[in-house]
Amino acid sequence: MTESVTSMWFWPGMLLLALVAGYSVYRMAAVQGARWVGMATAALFGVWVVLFWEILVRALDVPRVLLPAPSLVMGSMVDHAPKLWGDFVQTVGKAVVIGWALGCGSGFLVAVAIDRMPFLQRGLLPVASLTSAIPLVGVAPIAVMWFGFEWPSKAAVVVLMTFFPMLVSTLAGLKAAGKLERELMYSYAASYTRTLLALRLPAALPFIFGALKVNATLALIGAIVAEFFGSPTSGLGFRISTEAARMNMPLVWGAIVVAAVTGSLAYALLVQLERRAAFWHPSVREG
Amino acid sequence: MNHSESTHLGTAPSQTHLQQRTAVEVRNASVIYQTADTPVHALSDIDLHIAEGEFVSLIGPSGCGKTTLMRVIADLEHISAGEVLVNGVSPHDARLARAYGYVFQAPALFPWRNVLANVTLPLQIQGKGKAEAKRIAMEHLERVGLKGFEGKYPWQLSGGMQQRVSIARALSFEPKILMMDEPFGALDEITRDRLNEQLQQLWQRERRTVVFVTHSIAEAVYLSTKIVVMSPRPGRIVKVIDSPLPDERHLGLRDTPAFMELAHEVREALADGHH
Amino acid sequence: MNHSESTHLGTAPSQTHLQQRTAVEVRNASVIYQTADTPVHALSDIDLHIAEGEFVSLIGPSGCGKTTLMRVIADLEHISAGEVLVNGVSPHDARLARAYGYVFQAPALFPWRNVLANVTLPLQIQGKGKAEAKRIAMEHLERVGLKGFEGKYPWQLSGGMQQRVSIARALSFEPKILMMDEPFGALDEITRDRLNEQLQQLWQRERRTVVFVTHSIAEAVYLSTKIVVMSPRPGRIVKVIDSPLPDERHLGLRDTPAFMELAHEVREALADGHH
Amino acid sequence: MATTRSLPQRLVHDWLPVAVVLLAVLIAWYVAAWGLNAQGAIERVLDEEAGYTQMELFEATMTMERPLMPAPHQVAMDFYESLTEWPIDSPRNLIYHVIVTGQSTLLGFAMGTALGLVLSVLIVHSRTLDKALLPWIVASQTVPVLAIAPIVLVILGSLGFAGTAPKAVIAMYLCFFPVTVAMVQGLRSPQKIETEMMHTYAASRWQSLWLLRLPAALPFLFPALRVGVAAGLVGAMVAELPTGAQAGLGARLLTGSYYGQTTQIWSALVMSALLGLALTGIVAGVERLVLRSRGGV
Amino acid sequence: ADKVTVQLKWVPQAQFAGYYMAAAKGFYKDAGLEVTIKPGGPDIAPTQVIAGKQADIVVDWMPSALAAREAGVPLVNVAQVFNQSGLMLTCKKASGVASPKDFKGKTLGVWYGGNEYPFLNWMGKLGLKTDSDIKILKQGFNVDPLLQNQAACISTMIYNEYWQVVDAGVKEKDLVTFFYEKEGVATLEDGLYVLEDNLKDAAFVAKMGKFLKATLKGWDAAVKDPEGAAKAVVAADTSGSASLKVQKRQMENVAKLITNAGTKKIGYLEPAAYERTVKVLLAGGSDPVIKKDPGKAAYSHAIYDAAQK
Ligand SMILES: Nc1ncnc2c1ncn2[C@@H]1O[C@H](COP(=O)(O)OP(=O)(O)OP(=O)(O)O)[C@@H](O)[C@H]1O
Ligand SMILES: Nc1ncnc2c1ncn2[C@@H]1O[C@H](COP(=O)(O)OP(=O)(O)OP(=O)(O)O)[C@@H](O)[C@H]1O
Ligand SMILES: Cc1ncc(C[n+]2csc(CCO)c2C)c(N)n1
Ligand SMILES: [Mg+2]
Ligand SMILES: [Mg+2]
Repeated sequence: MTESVTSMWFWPGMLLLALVAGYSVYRMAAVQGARWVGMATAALFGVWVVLFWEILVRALDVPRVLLPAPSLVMGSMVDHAPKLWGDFVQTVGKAVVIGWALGCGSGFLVAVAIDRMPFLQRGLLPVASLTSAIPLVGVAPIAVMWFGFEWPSKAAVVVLMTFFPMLVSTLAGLKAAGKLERELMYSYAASYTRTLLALRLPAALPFIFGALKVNATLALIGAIVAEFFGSPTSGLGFRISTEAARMNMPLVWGAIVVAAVTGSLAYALLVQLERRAAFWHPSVREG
Repeated sequence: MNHSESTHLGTAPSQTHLQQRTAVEVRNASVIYQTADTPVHALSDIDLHIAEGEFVSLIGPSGCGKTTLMRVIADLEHISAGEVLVNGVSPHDARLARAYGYVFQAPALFPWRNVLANVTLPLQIQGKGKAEAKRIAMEHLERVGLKGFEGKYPWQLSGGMQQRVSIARALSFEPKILMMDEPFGALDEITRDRLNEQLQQLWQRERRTVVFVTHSIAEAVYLSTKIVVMSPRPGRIVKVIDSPLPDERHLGLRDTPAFMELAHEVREALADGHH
Repeated sequence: MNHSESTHLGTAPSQTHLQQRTAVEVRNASVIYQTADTPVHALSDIDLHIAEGEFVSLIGPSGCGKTTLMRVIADLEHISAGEVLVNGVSPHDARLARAYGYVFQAPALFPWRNVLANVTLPLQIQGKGKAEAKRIAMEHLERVGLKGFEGKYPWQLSGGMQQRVSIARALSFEPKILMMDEPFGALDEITRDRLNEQLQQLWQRERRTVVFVTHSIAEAVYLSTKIVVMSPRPGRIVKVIDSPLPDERHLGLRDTPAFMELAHEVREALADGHH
Repeated sequence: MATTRSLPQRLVHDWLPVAVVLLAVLIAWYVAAWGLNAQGAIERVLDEEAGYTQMELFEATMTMERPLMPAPHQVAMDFYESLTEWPIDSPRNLIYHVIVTGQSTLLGFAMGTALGLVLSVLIVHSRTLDKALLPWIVASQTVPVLAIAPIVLVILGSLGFAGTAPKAVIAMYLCFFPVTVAMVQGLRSPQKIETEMMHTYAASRWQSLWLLRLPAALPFLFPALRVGVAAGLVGAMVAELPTGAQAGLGARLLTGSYYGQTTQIWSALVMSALLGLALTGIVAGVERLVLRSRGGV
Repeated sequence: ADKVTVQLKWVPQAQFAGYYMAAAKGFYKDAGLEVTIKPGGPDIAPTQVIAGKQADIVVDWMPSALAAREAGVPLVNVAQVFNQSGLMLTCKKASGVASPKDFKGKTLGVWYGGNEYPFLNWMGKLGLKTDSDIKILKQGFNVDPLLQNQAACISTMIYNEYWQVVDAGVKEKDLVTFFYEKEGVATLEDGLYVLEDNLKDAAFVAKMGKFLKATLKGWDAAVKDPEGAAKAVVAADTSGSASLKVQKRQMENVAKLITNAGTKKIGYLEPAAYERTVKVLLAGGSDPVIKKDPGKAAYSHAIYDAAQK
């Protein structure tokens, strides 16, 4: 392959291909209308990136242990599909989903609970920002120490990571209802609960979804990293760390792809849910 | 502070449309906002008497305290001094007794509720049953000319339609006192005329107490039984004018000399207060 | 489509205030908005001629296309059919030649700029020097009665003051054509009267071409040399009325029979179009 | 309203709640230390055959060499000794590690902010990039950093980057995301009426960006910068692991965990939280200065 | 001076005392070399570093080195410093483990990344199925699972983790240990590896010969003077976590794994030991680290020979 690089036509050829790629994405993006255009453009862009990755890795003879070609990654994913599925179930099915639900749920409930206590809020929020600066690499070993090497310790890390973003967002969201709207409810002599349900929670929805989305990616990363510090013999983090240590980089990237696809899908799913739930919000309405 | 005319308010005028029961009684009320530099006297020494069934318009230049006075009556703002009674009790108690229907200057509709659900909201809070709430709401939507739009969401309506929804919402509540803060500010003249007419008829029919803020002299004169002219810095009442016009009104009234004379009187009072 | 009166527009009326050079020429213009369900005919077959130095008011019910017509002239919207020429060139070229001063319905001031900096913004974009921009801006601020407020930020001003800043901003640009979309909608009647007077005097002095949208018949009659009455669904011109009033105007004019007659004519035309 | 509060009132209003919450945390911490350490203390510290009193057990849980959770005073002592008994350039002084981590955080933060700004400006101005890039930027954040950090470092190393730079790149990777997202939102925040006004002035794209979009985006930028600097700190610490855990708070965490020095882990954790607070505090300070210079908006 | 960069497998500790000693005592300088010692860590794969051309020579264990070789990084063993394995399984007596028979039903901590194959091989010999008879936990890099009773046994190195368990307060009499060496499943640990291509370069071989010679001298010194070795290591630890007492003890235990220290044989890779390691690795489970015997190409005595001059 190396001789192809030395060929004087290689780089001009790549440049030409890059232009073609850029133009095709540009044209795709310019298509008017339907919602799938956005997705298709992003997908086309992704396909080109993968293609360039493949060509460059091969042409430049990049060692497989540094950066495997996408074709190798795909092949490895197919070969080890059952293994990766097991890892997915272990990490996502248990730690991420449970941790995310618990973290977001408790963040939300605590926010609603302390909504009426400004004193606690003023005290908690600085402490929340203090904890948000604690990196999970420090928390993960402690979690494994406390909760064992099975999924509960990963879920605990995820809970810790997702709790405060949800708490902070929900509190901000509960304050988002307009003054006029609040005074309207007040003039109806509506009860606290009524105002919460009819006005403040709906108004907070965009904030809550914002936290749900951010937390989805945080939860995934948190669970995977926590597995680096002790785990059973399956899980995406386990796979990444052990296969990296034995130089099986295609499978490492395979696991990373599974993680990234899962994260992106979760994100996209939440975006769709948000479109349904907060259909009235200007950012959704405009399309 | 020349609100000399406001002193004979205690004795209600003898016009037939004024019942003797008191709806709102404001005595010597002041509101002072504390701001960074100097305190703002939003309302200073206000005396006002509103009998049940009156249609009272507040008019005056920007910043003269019209909104503040409305908010004081509706328990959205506390007075710094003086006394306010609504239906004989404090504004707070009156609010808990669900005495108010408040129409804000902006429609303040909930975007996640469609038109019908927005109108039924206060009924729901009142504890009305679903079917009944719907029936009442549909009735009032029809009254403001929005039949057929009950399934639409607020952002699918023009500004004027939104404002009409908010009026329907306040009316459906059947409040003792209807508070309207420049409800027609954003509408074109013709739509506005039409709504004025409807509001007049509504008041004719039901004789609710209405407190109404407007910038339009014609509107104030056309609608009110009593016009309160205010002036800013500090916010005070410069004149209270009881309308000599008959209760039955139609738009044609606006071209009569009596109407013009009253409008002139209001304009004079305004100009007096305007420095 | 009975805009019969708009046909004799090609030959300018003989009043002295109309110069013969053409400022805006709209021929057979239509604007259709594509929406989810059915296309909206915002403007249908519009013909309009505006000579240099004219003060033209657009009046009509909500949704009749006044704003759309303004936007078409100012190159903010494209026509679906027909032709528009501004100063003999396309709106696009006229815009690049900086022909327009546009006053939007809302003041649209930048909150991070103080009053002076807001007014100098278009001058800065034009590439004027700092000192000169400041001089011009101060001059126009004084003209709208805001001398001494140049260091304040928008939120420290009342709504009326903000709107005056936005007018000063449009004027300081010295545009050939001043476009004003309901500039006084949010003001109280007295402030509005005062600004009307000032605008009238300004136009007297400088004789810029002005295209003005309003909902107020009185305002349109008081200010304009030509009143364009529009009607909705589809948006079209129902009548073009050339004002017989003299160029020199003062507020007292509003009580004269000539004024009332013209107002009546406009109201009639509006009522005609309103269904 | 807040401006009229006197200093002592402000102290009570702003700091009393924080103090109360911190006190509650401290108490909970002691209780947790006692509960968590008890079993280990019984097994490894106390002599089971000889028997022990509850007081001895409590004491043992507060003074263990290798506790499951060190008591606050143990962490405080470790902190204090580290700061006072060693010169500032000694690897046993936490300040030394703060400086190491702080450097790569700040460098990464600067690069991440720059990248985020550039990306957001490009995305806002190009429909193509908006459609093609934004989903991948989201996807990039679902890749576990710790997994790719070693590879990134080796690749960067072979490109000739060594020392602080590669760590800063990892920090940048976490930083640029919040900045990009917020700035895309912020640059799009001007209302239609405002952009149309610039349009009628025939302002160039550049003028619109500079005079309208950027100033309008500032209120979006600063909260994102605060999030970004905290994320950058996490990135810098993560990046310290695959560079041989040589120095820095991340290295302290790792070696603390490796040598079983729980107290060291906790003091590094507390230190990193303080560093994060200081960094966000600096950003908040800059924010206040900038916003004041434009009249408080 | 010739520049040499060596990548270690783990954080600075007495496990690598020879390199630090050689640097501290100036052996490298005397040999006309400018040596950079890059510390490792749990997230550093020396093979990746050398493939990225960030090191000339790396310290690695043979399982991962041979795995890398199969994955396309042609590593060659050029010297074997540790001729004994220090890997063992350490169990708490209280968990009921007295002999390998008792593993059944227990949770065992195992280091992955290539080290699991000797373990799997061993379990295979014992007839224990790894998916049902025992529960395996992928052990992190500390001994918490044993202390917290999350596992009955964990992997430890005789020179390091074992003593961490003891330091944590577990008495030696409460522990049971099983050496891989004794169970016949040991693989070769710390050795030096270079890229195959470089061996064709005579200048490289000569340079590395000098490096190896100075390094082995450093090891001899370290074995003789554990106290001095510990000092050199602690001085090199920029994280400020290594302590003199611990490192000295570690050095004393490391010395037991370099039985050739002080002799000509130090650093020499016994072909028989190599064959034995390969056999252990090939025999592991269904998905072994290496699938085919790399043969004699995976080691070379060229540099060792150069170092003898
Ligand atoms: N929350 C507040 N804090 C400080 N000053 C206030 C506040 N609310 C109102 N004011 C001031 O009180 C005065 C009266 O305000 P108010 O809103 O009642 O006027 P208004 O008559 O309703 O004016 P407009 O016609 O513009 O609605 C004004 O000078 C205003 O600036
Ligand atoms: N972007 C758009 N998409 C679809 N329809 C539009 C759009 N803009 C305006 N319209 C429609 O075009 C018609 C004319 O609107 P336009 O804003 O010009 O009315 P207007 O006369 O200015 O009304 P108003 O007095 O309320 O400002 C209306 O029916 C409106 O609903
Ligand atoms: C991922 C991984 N974890 C642990 C080890 C085992 N190991 C090799 S050297 C060393 C330090 C000696 O105490 C240890 C623990 C490994 N090889 N790979
Ligand atoms: Mg008001
Ligand atoms: Mg309009």
